[in-house]
Amino acid sequence: MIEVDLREALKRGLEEALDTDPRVFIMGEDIGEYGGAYAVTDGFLKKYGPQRIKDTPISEQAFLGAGIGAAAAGLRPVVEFMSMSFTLVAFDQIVNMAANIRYMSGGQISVPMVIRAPTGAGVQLGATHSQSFETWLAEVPGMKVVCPSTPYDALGLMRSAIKDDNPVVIAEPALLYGSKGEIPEEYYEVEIGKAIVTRQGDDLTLISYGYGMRPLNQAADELAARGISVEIIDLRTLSPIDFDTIFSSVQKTNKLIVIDNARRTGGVMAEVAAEVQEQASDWLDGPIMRVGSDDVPWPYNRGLEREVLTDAQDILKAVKDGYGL
Amino acid sequence: MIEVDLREALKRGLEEALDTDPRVFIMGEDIGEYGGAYAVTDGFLKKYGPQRIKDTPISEQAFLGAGIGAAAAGLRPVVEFMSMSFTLVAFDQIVNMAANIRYMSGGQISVPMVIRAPTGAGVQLGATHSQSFETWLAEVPGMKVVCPSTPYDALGLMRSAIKDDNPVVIAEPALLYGSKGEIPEEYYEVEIGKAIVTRQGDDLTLISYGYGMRPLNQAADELAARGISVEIIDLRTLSPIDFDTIFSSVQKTNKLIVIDNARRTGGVMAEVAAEVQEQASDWLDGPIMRVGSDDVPWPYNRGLEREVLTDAQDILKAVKDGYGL
Amino acid sequence: MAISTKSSSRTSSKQVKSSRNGAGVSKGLGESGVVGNIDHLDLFRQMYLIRQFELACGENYSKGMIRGFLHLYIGQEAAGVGAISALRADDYIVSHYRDHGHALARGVDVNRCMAELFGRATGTSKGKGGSMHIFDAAKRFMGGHAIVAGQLPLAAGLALAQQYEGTDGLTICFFGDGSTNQGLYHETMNLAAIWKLPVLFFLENNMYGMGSSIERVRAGGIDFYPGMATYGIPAAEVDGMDVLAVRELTEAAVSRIRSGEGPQFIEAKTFRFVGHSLADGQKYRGQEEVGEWEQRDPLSTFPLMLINQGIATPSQIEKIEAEVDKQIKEAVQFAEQSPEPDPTEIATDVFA
Amino acid sequence: MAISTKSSSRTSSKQVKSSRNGAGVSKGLGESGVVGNIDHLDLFRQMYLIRQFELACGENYSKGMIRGFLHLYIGQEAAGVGAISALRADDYIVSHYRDHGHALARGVDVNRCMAELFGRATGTSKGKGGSMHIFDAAKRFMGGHAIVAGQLPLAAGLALAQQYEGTDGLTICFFGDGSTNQGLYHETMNLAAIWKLPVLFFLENNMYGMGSSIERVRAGGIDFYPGMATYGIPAAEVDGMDVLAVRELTEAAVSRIRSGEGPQFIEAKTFRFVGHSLADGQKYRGQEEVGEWEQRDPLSTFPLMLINQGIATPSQIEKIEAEVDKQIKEAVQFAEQSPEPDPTEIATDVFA
Ligand SMILES: Cc1ncc(C[n+]2csc(CCOP(=O)(O)OP(=O)(O)O)c2C)c(N)n1
Ligand SMILES: Cc1ncc(C[n+]2csc(CCOP(=O)(O)OP(=O)(O)O)c2C)c(N)n1
Ligand SMILES: [Mg+2]
Ligand SMILES: [Mg+2]
Repeated sequence: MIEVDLREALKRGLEEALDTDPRVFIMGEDIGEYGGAYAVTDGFLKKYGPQRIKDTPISEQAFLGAGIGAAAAGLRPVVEFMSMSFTLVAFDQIVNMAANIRYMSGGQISVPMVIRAPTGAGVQLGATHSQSFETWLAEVPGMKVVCPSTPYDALGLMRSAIKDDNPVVIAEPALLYGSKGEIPEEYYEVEIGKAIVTRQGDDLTLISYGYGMRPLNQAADELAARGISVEIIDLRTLSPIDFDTIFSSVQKTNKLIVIDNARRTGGVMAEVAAEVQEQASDWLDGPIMRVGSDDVPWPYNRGLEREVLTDAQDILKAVKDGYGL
Repeated sequence: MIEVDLREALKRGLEEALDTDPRVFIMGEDIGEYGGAYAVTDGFLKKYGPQRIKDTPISEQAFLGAGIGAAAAGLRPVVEFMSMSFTLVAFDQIVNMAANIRYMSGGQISVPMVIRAPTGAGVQLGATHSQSFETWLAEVPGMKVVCPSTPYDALGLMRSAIKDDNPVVIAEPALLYGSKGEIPEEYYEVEIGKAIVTRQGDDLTLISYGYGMRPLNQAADELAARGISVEIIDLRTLSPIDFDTIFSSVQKTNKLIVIDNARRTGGVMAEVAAEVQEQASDWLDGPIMRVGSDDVPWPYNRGLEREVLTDAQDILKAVKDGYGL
Repeated sequence: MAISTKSSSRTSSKQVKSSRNGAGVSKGLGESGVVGNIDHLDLFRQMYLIRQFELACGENYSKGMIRGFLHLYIGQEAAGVGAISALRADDYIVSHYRDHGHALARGVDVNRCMAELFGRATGTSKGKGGSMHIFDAAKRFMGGHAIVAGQLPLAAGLALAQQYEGTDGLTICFFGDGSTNQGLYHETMNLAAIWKLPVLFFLENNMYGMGSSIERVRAGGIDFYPGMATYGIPAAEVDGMDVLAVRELTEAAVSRIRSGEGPQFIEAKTFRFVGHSLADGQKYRGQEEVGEWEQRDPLSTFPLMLINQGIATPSQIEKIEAEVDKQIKEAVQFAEQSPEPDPTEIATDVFA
Repeated sequence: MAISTKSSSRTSSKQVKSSRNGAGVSKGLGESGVVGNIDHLDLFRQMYLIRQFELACGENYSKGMIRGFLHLYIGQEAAGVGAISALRADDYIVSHYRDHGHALARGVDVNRCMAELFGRATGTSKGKGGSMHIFDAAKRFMGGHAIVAGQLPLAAGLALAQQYEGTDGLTICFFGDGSTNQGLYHETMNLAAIWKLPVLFFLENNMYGMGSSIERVRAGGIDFYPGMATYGIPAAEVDGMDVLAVRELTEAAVSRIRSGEGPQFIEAKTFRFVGHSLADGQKYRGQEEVGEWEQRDPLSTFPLMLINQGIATPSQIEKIEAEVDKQIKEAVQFAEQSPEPDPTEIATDVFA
């Protein structure tokens, strides 16, 4: 085991792919000479050269689209967006080309492409730069979406994403790039579509993903200190959602709190709650409580932004409101 | 009362606004000389001239953006997209400019703009042309979204939308343009944010909106024939959702089936189900059953497309699966 | 004939016209219709095939056998046939929703194309794509794309892969005048130019984007190729009603691309004789304008030229027509008799 | 000096340079610093104000008082000040995320600008917008927009409203070289051109978009104004380090727009002396290049010129500097002492 931060884990995953698969190349704004807005690709240009590390113009539609074409021809592009917020200008290409093309062609054409982007609010970038559009992309048939919360998952999911024959979005929680964790020296993968139970418990299930795991863990610790046995699930993949793991847990605990770091309305947890209450209603002792960030554009001011963001207090309140615990 | 089709109702709403408010003008592709892809603005260019009826290039980002600017300056643009599917190329402008600008400016700037677009599958246009992105727009803070299912609502909502000081999206079910209904000769409005109970009942509540009301009504008729008393809610506004009307109904019937004409996953009804099970769990006799179209890109073939689309059989099956009725 | 970067002059086009009546045609006549390296009769066959295919589509749309949006290529045959005839089998072709002509010129199976329009299981996309989304990966025909300009970066990306892999293959991308009003058009031109991608941008300027004449929606007039100067992309126009001129200009562009000179741009001036789609009442234009262009219908002028210049005999032409007529009839029959896709097909092909 | 549509010539720029040293300056000196219709001392004051404001921002960013992304306008002051000084109070101004300079040149309250960066309730957007999203509707300063090129159609729309209402007001839109790689740039140019909108597109070409030099990301070199020929938009370049040249060229463009000639385009060649944002280590460029541009710093050259030409005295300059220094100190104090927004502000301003 070695300790790395999430940025380093992503970097390793990319380097490994560049080293072992000549079809892999990386495209994005300022990933080369500048070194990457969040430094994930720092040093790559020098190491791999401009054929593999392509600095692009600020033309998200065109370079994302070019990634689709290159993937359709058999390459394995990894396309970086400087922010998940900027995927919006290329949404048509992502949805109508990357995701739809396989179906429209009757299965003739695949798009083995990875789209990476830092996501989430929390560093006072304001309304335009703090959005989490992975929640929308997770609803697009033909698209897979993952969101790691640890260096281990970041590397494991990166490996799986680059190998996947479908377009895969990696939503990288911007606030977690510097957060540390252990990764084994041996090769491993994290399967796309599999959630993980990170803590076993009997009384209550808490689910989140990405940066949401941080307040979730804080709340769980607080609950544990009060003698409540909490089961924790890290969703890891937003599409397809691993409902089996959720159902098993709910069958045991009979209580479910779902937590989005993104906005509450329409988030991934709306889907989880809607589906679980329908499929697993017999096992539920009460309502599925949903926690998420406030339904407002992201404010710049630090205090307001923190207030809007989901935090441990919000989770504890939901546990109390829903189950009196 | 006079009988008109939904297209005519929309047309009247637009003409009335053009006649009475000089700040109102219309922009869109081929709305003038061509007469509108779905003929809603047919004859307008001749009647109102090119200052009020602006044919645009195929530049959705730019003309939608120009609408935002014109609205910010105090005009009341009505911007037509040829299809809801094409809003995707302008999504950044819609979300980051139309919806966010008020908040980012601390309330200084409003965007009283209407965005109209035909929506939904059902006429074999295939994956790229059949999508219902109003489900995403309904999740954007600062944005209102309505979807009429009758000529009455179409006219009433159009009136409210044009008067509203916020950006309002009107999702017009393409399959309903020719469907008829009565409208009063006297002036009326349909308030944005208010659902309507279109049929009273005691046993079961069915909710949908837009084209989804058609299979819903068919299913309700069939259930009624079997002696089941169905309460029907037409949501009419997708954002903000009128939960009060839903809660009242659920309090009475204790059973809820939510129906999307759009895809099941991540639709408006995911939000309705998630929220109702949380807020009104005490009143529910069983799970909220969710019905929606299949989670696949829209196929061209007629039989496949019909199979994918939500229909009355799907609804009846959900009623049976959920409540044994 | 070289593609000129002096984009504002019309010389290149004129050169094309004169060269097509001169060089290449005079020598080596044979009953095969092959002159120089060009099989003239095959060019005619392809154009006639497309025309008849489109007429059959129109008919079957009226009958309700084909549904959705149907955009016919009638009038533009010389452009697609001339261009695609200059390509190699390993080149990629990317098209928009007006794609039947390009697919057929590429040699995509006529029966399977028609079956796709009928939505049948035997169709190119198993009936899932329809008229606007025809694909045949084996023939490197990469669609059929229905969001205006959406196909442009796909083509750039295919070309990027060809460059990356060090082949001398290229990608041709067809698009309409209207699509230049999507910003993506400009983004793609710039990207192709700075990366010197082996892509041939082939604009079919048919003077209208749906109901909008170019003059009404574009600043800068009806010529698009001069704008390529901004990107340093060599660009020229050609008479899109003249299949040989198109062929010749395309060959020149193709050889430049293969020798590593980067993207090239051809603007074919052409015209659709019919409405934008079968839903179009054409209120926005007069019959006179249509009539004038119809005078230059390649399906009339080209065979006449072949006969006049002794390249083909009337009976050769008639024979081709009869063969194609039969082929189209059979294609319609094939489509009619093909099975509908099985309902289980709904959930396949979503993920790889 | 007229804006030339002969876009590939550089004459216009040269004309600007010579005219600024000649015409307009020789007559009517007064201690007010006003020559002709131009208040030279006020131009200096504004540029100095911006420079000091930005330096104070940098300082307070290091202290953690300002957060998020912070993009400074240092080096570009002559462009914004020259351009905005040529406008009327009823003209709209639209900017991007590098917006402090434009806001201050417009006369947006210095205290409230600083307070916005501090995220305080007294800020222009009550602390909700931050550095990238400064708005002052009363001053017709319409933001502060942080999606690259996203502000361009907003400007077109404001101009559309001005045209619709029959005023002779206009809208100026600032944007950077990098934003021209967004397709939206082209869409907006075309729309403005076909509708003859009263909008002045003002490109601040500072040679870099974040870490990307123009040469690396754009085909066609470092001049953008020639590309406007495609849209028939009159376009010219100007030395963006020369506030008088900018002022003069802007006045010419503005008067053309007011007389109904439609959109105009100015490209100011300029440079940011600092990183793209405060997170930028500037690995992508050498200090030499920066140093060369710094030779032409308008904050040095302009006051020197004023003194040399007898338009102002050193003590007038010093007085202004002292006044502004005090103003900035007060602005920082104002911001520091302003209250944080009340938590109830979270839910306000979402809907009208
Ligand atoms: C983004 C987008 N906007 C609008 C449309 C609707 N539409 C389909 S084809 C078309 C006209 C395109 O014209 P052009 O590019 O000239 O091609 P042509 O049809 O003439 O071959 C329009 C507006 C669309 N498919 N996609
Ligand atoms: C659509 C989009 N893509 C990327 C970014 C990130 N970004 C912010 S500023 C910038 C560079 C813009 O350069 P330029 O337009 O030249 O303006 P300058 O910063 O030089 O003033 C980039 C890439 C963004 N804000 N929006
Ligand atoms: Mg056209
Ligand atoms: Mg720049």
